[in-house]
Amino acid sequence: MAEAQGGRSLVVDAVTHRYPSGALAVENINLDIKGGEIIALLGPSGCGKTTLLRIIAGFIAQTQGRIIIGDDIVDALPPNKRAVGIVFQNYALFPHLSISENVAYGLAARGVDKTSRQREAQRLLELVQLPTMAERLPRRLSGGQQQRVALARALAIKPSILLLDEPFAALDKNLRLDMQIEVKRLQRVSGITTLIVTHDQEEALSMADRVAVLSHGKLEQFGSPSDVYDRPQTLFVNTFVGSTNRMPGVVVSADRTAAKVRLDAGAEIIARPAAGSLTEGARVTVCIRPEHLQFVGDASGFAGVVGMSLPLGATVVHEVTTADGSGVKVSQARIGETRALASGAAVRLAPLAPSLANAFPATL
Amino acid sequence: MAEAQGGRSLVVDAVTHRYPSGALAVENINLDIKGGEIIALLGPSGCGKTTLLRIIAGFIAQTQGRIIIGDDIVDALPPNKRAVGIVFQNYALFPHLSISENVAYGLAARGVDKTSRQREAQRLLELVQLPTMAERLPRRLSGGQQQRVALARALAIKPSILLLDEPFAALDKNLRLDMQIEVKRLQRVSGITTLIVTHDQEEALSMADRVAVLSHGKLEQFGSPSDVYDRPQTLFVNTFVGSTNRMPGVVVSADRTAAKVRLDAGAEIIARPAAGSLTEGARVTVCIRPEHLQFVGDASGFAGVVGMSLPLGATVVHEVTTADGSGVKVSQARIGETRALASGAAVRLAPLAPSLANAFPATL
Amino acid sequence: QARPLVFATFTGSWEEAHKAVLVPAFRKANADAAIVLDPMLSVDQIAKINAAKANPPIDVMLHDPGPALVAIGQDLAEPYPVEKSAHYKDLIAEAQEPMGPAPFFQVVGLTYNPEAIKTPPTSWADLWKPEFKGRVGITNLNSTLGTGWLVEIAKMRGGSEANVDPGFKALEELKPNLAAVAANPGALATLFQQGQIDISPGNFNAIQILKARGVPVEFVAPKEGAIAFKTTIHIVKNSPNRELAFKLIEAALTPEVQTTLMNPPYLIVPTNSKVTMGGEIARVLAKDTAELKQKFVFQDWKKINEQRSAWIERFNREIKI
Amino acid sequence: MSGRKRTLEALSFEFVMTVIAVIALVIIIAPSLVVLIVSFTSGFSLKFPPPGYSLRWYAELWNAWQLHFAAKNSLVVALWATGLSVILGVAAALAISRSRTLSVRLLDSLFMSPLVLPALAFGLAALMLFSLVGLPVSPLTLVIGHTVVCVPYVVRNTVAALAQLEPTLLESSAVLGASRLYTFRRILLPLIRPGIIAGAFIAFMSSFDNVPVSLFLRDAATDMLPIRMWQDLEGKLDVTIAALSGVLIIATVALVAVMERVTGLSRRLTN
Amino acid sequence: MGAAPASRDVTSYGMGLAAPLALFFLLFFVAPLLQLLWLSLHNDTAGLHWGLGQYLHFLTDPFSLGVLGSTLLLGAEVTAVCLLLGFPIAWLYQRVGPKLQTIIILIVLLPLLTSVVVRTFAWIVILGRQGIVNATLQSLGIIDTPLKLLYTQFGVVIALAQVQMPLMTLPLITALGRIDPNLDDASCSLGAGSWRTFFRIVLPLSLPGVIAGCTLTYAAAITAFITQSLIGGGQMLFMPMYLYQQASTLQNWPFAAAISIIFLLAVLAVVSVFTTLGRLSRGYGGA
Ligand SMILES: Nc1ncnc2c1ncn2[C@@H]1O[C@H](COP(=O)(O)OP(=O)(O)OP(=O)(O)O)[C@@H](O)[C@H]1O
Ligand SMILES: Nc1ncnc2c1ncn2[C@@H]1O[C@H](COP(=O)(O)OP(=O)(O)OP(=O)(O)O)[C@@H](O)[C@H]1O
Ligand SMILES: [Mg+2]
Ligand SMILES: [Mg+2]
Repeated sequence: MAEAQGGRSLVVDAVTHRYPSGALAVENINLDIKGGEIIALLGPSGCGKTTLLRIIAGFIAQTQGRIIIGDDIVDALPPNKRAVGIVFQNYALFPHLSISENVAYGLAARGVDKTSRQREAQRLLELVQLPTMAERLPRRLSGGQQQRVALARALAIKPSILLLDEPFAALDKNLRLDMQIEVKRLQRVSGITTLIVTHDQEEALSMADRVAVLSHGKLEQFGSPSDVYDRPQTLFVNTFVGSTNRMPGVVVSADRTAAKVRLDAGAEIIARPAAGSLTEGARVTVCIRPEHLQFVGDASGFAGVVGMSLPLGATVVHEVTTADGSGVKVSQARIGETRALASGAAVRLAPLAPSLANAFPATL
Repeated sequence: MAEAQGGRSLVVDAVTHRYPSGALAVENINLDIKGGEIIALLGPSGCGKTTLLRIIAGFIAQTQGRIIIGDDIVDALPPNKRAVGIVFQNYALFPHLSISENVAYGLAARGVDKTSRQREAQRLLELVQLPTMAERLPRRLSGGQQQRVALARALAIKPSILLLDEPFAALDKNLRLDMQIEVKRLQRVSGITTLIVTHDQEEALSMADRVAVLSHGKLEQFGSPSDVYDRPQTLFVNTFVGSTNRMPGVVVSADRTAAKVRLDAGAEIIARPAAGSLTEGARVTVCIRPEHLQFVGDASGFAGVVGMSLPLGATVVHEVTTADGSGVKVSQARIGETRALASGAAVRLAPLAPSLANAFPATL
Repeated sequence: QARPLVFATFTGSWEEAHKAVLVPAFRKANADAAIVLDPMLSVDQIAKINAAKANPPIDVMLHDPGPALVAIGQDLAEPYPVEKSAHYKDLIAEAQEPMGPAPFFQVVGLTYNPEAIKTPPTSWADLWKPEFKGRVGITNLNSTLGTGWLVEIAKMRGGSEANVDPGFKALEELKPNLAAVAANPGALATLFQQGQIDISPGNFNAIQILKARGVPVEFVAPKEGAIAFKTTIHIVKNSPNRELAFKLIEAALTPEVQTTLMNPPYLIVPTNSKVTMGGEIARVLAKDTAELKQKFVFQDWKKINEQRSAWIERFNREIKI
Repeated sequence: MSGRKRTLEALSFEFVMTVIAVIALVIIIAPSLVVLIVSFTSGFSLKFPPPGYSLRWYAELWNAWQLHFAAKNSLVVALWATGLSVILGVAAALAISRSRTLSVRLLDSLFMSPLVLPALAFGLAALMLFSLVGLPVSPLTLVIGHTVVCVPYVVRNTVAALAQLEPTLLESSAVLGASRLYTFRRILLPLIRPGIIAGAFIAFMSSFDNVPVSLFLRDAATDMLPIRMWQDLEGKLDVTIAALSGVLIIATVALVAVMERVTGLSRRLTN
Repeated sequence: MGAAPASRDVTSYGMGLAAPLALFFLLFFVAPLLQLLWLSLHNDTAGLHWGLGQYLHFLTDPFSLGVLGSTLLLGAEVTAVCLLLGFPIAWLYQRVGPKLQTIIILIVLLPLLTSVVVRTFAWIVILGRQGIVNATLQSLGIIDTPLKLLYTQFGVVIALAQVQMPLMTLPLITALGRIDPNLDDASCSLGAGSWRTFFRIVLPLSLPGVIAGCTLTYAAAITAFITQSLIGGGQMLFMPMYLYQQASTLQNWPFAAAISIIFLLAVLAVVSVFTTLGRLSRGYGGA
């Protein structure tokens, strides 16, 4: 199994897992991942991301379903036979072994002789740009360096799949960005199929070829970052990824690709029916992102009164109270001090474009 | 001291603190805070924010300098005589006391009789919108609810100053926003002078009337959010608050308000001399924020080659490599899928406006 | 009264006998006076009293002849107020010791388990028989039993009270047979009870309670002659409970107590001349004091004491099994 | 373990470890059970299995006035030693818990040293000192000696409880206007109470069970139960001691159950 | 508590609170030990003549050295048995659910809190000629005459191991609990089997606990007077009994004091060796 090479496909086939305690952690998950892809598993805390990852790695035997790597069903294989590399959130470096011993550990376990595994460890440390740290103990490395060692260690066994569980959660913002780029670079070099677990949507959107959004153990959407951001299939995806305004309304007319909705806030707008067609007269929730709303001079949009305006660095967020009393956020790029809206000013708002509003059937 | 009322001023007068271990945690900090202001203490981990807060609260006796609340120098007062309210990051609710006992604790310590303090506790719980939780124990409340109880408890003693140490760090993104708004609302209602410690720049910029940026125990800048974001006085402030591109260059000509700089990347641009005037021929670092760069069609800016383009939800970040080999980030609002830049495309970049670039004397 | 009367008795059957007979008799006669038994070897009693001569932790001590000499020699015993005593004059002559009368006699012979050993042993030498491999018990030299027995062994092999080397040699040869070295004679009884040993030198009276309980154990006097010695009881010098101590000793000397102790299950040889020996004692040991003196071996404890601590030391070093 | 895949190699490892662990647990628990069973024997010896069952030895226990006397003494001494240990130990724990200076570390190791040093040597030393200063062996000397060896348990458990206590709770109390005493009474003490109780419990048990110190500092008039039992065992292996052991085992089980409820004893001792 | 900077820290209490206990220890712990030392430096029983005679006597006497040696050996044997048996318990503890965990802890704890005399007594019952072991073996026909188990080194080691096992197991449980479970998984995902993971990862990382447990077990085993004397019987002599005999039976206080000091030093030496190892292993184990 040590011969397994990067780039094998991974299929998660109708996997369900219930913990002995009775908690249904993941439910009927299907993912079809091509060799060499980077996939992000995105979802709020407790949605089952780690569970799914541990099933793929073999630490947990799923209750139902199959895991297929390349052409092999691996369900019967224990973790040490699956040729899956894993990087844990806290890195899980062996604290009593030197960096090079850590990296060479998997090779030692496979009985590779000392000189070859040292050579290989050195090669990997060069790959992650830490060639001079080989003899140090892990605790003498910074968080980012430890992260890279963990990566090198996972790559040393030439896994066919690389799993990363919240790999950057413990890093500070700047280091995090560096590491994201680093991982992406290594992944491109090795071509290895990679699964990244994260609850950080920016991370998911920026790193992954495709994003799988989970909620309460169920797969909500599996698609490209722009699919997920722009064409969310569920209300959950729309609110969890990016921020959004939820505006209630009633369908005036609808076909497969567009619906005219009368908002309770007062205007009629065109929205994209997110999940199939909508029936006329049905109540819907329309989601419009703050950056997709604009102030309009004419009477086209709906009316509102400006509350607080919060400058948030690159953007200004205005809180606007609409006619039906609900609050709407509008975000605008903040270029210098060009914009200044008085609190209490009456304004009108409209979406930037019709395709930017999504309509979902109202749930209670 | 229980009579102290909201809205008293707070002066931090040349405060320096050195821990017994020898670490110089804060150095000659001066802050002059008006009654009723919200101030954010912003800075990276270890810059001395907590230390300064603890000095104001009276937990630490500063090595030098004075703390003045209203008209009183309070240096000689122990924490329990300062009439300062504190909310800790972990809330520090008394786990063995019920919610109402927690809120009433400060009153009980002052010997207020049982019925009046229960009445007051109930009033405060209503203020923080938790009137029905009075009899619960803290561990049966969610994080956000605990946070509000901690606030109510701090307010119960009618402090003249409210101190919040990273109050929202433990909350998740959505709850965090709610709590920020809640705190701002309560602060407006009570008019109490408030000091919020945070390392989150968005939090500081959105909540505070004025922001004090600290680095290595020193005060880098103390001004309004837009001062800090748009007119950073130091390179540190410019890079720590928001993200920025640092581009080296040479001063071609300069006066008090504007400097013409030739960038190593190839263009001449106008930048604001951040700290006083610059001498001709001096090397400088010019900071331009990613959202302040634009792609230009003509030959006005500097040239570069597009690398990766990362869609980050509301924005797209393009990585551009300039002529001198350094990388520059350009961020653009991402409206639907309108923008698509091929990797490897040759582009030209220029600042949106002259006042948006800041020039700092180059430090090695 | 600061503390209860402390009576240092011996462990095992002695303690049981005193607990069951002497102490109740004493308490009955003295309005339920508080008393505790502190069972320990004579050597330990002497050590404890020596450690706090001015305020001794023991009020009444019980000694075999060797330690009695030591205790008196170290000025630990109060002279017995003979003139006040009602029973002292009734004691046989040998028991009338002015430094502390002897209420009882002890007899040491061979004890064995008749279920395991069908033919009763007849001589000390039987202990060395190969068939008893791993079944013999002895006690260490801290006890009178152990020391007295060693002297007899030495004599058997040509030594004497002054020369126990042959005894030690014999001990060396006994090693394969040894199952246990008990810390005190009381423990020997326990070892029988638990089936740890089947044969040992032992006190006649020590096994009687066991026997009464149905534990198979028998006493036999070896043909070399059983060892006999008297046990004396003393008021400790500087005792804060002198009066009660006297009363306790008086109780021990009464014919009633001595008679009860002579009868089953205790079978302790009496010294009050008003008590006539009878029953088992008369059958197995002697009909009266005269026969006792003539039948049994009395050892020279003055001589023994001269070297005893050296022997103890030597024993502790050499007998490790 | 939710069904991790197992290979033969993994199974062999788990089998070996589990088997040894179970054997070890049996070895730990079996003796007490055996004593308990033997204590109900109808016979005179500690034969296992007993020839028949009866409560006679427990009845015998009823009349064992020497054991009663020793038990009462042990109880009194243990209560005093525990009380003294709690007062001295909790105060000391408060002083040393938040500081890591050299002097505090030295104090700490001083307070802990009775745990590792041979108590027998200390017992002898204490006896020598007391006899030097003319203090006769008495309940007082026992209480003093026991306190020395019991204090570490109180200190250790209290320090552990204090270490788990959020310091910000005390700071919160202070800024809310509470004085030190008020904070101590309303916040600190209630929060570390389980730790103190656990420490006191262990201190009590170890005093009640102490042999090496009592050996030198007791005498017949202040007889202590474990010594009495030891001497009885050495002198005459009678079954009354088994009955007494039965009583002690059951009492301990009951006490431990109560303590587990009150203080979460088992978690305290593994952290 | 005025404005003095020192009293500002409301989370710590003054060192003064440690004074009563410190004084108590000085009077009743340090002073006795010093007195012990003082007495041991005298050549005569009365304590009048200074000298190293007692120590010379001990250190030149093969018998005394033998007692010391066999005591130290006994400690080593007991510690080894405890480690061998205790580690799997701690391992099992980490693998089972919370209910079983509590049961395991209570099983481990109970003997610790049961009187040591009772525990030792139990072994007399078990190891005796009519005890459970012999009875079982005899009824199975494996032996026909009872084995001698009591009053043997084997008996002492087994009984002591049981009596002291909690002291080993508790620190081990703590130490194993501190090991990041991800390390186990990491090792496994890197291809290592269970045995390899155990010896290469779990065991080295639990060294601090192993050492803490060994220290406690060792110190307790060699000073366990009761068990040594009851199971060992009269003929096996270890330091505590030797000390007791010299002090109590022979009233040779200076020599007993010297034995105590030598015993103390031996324990201290062993403890500090362990502590040093512990410090090294902690450096080794991270954290
Ligand atoms: N060992 C376990 N036994 C029982 N339930 C568990 C176990 N581990 C996790 N769960 C439950 O399964 C669900 C999914 O947990 P999981 O750890 O996979 O979530 P996650 O998405 O990784 O969350 P996070 O972002 O917090 O790490 C949760 O409800 C959790 O409580
Ligand atoms: N008790 C202390 N003794 C010695 N040095 C300390 C102590 N507390 C803090 N320091 C040092 O003082 C400096 C400032 O610490 P402080 O806790 O005030 O930082 P901070 O800005 O609150 O950081 P963070 O965001 O991590 O909470 C740091 O370098 C820290 O190491
Ligand atoms: Mg997770
Ligand atoms: Mg801080």
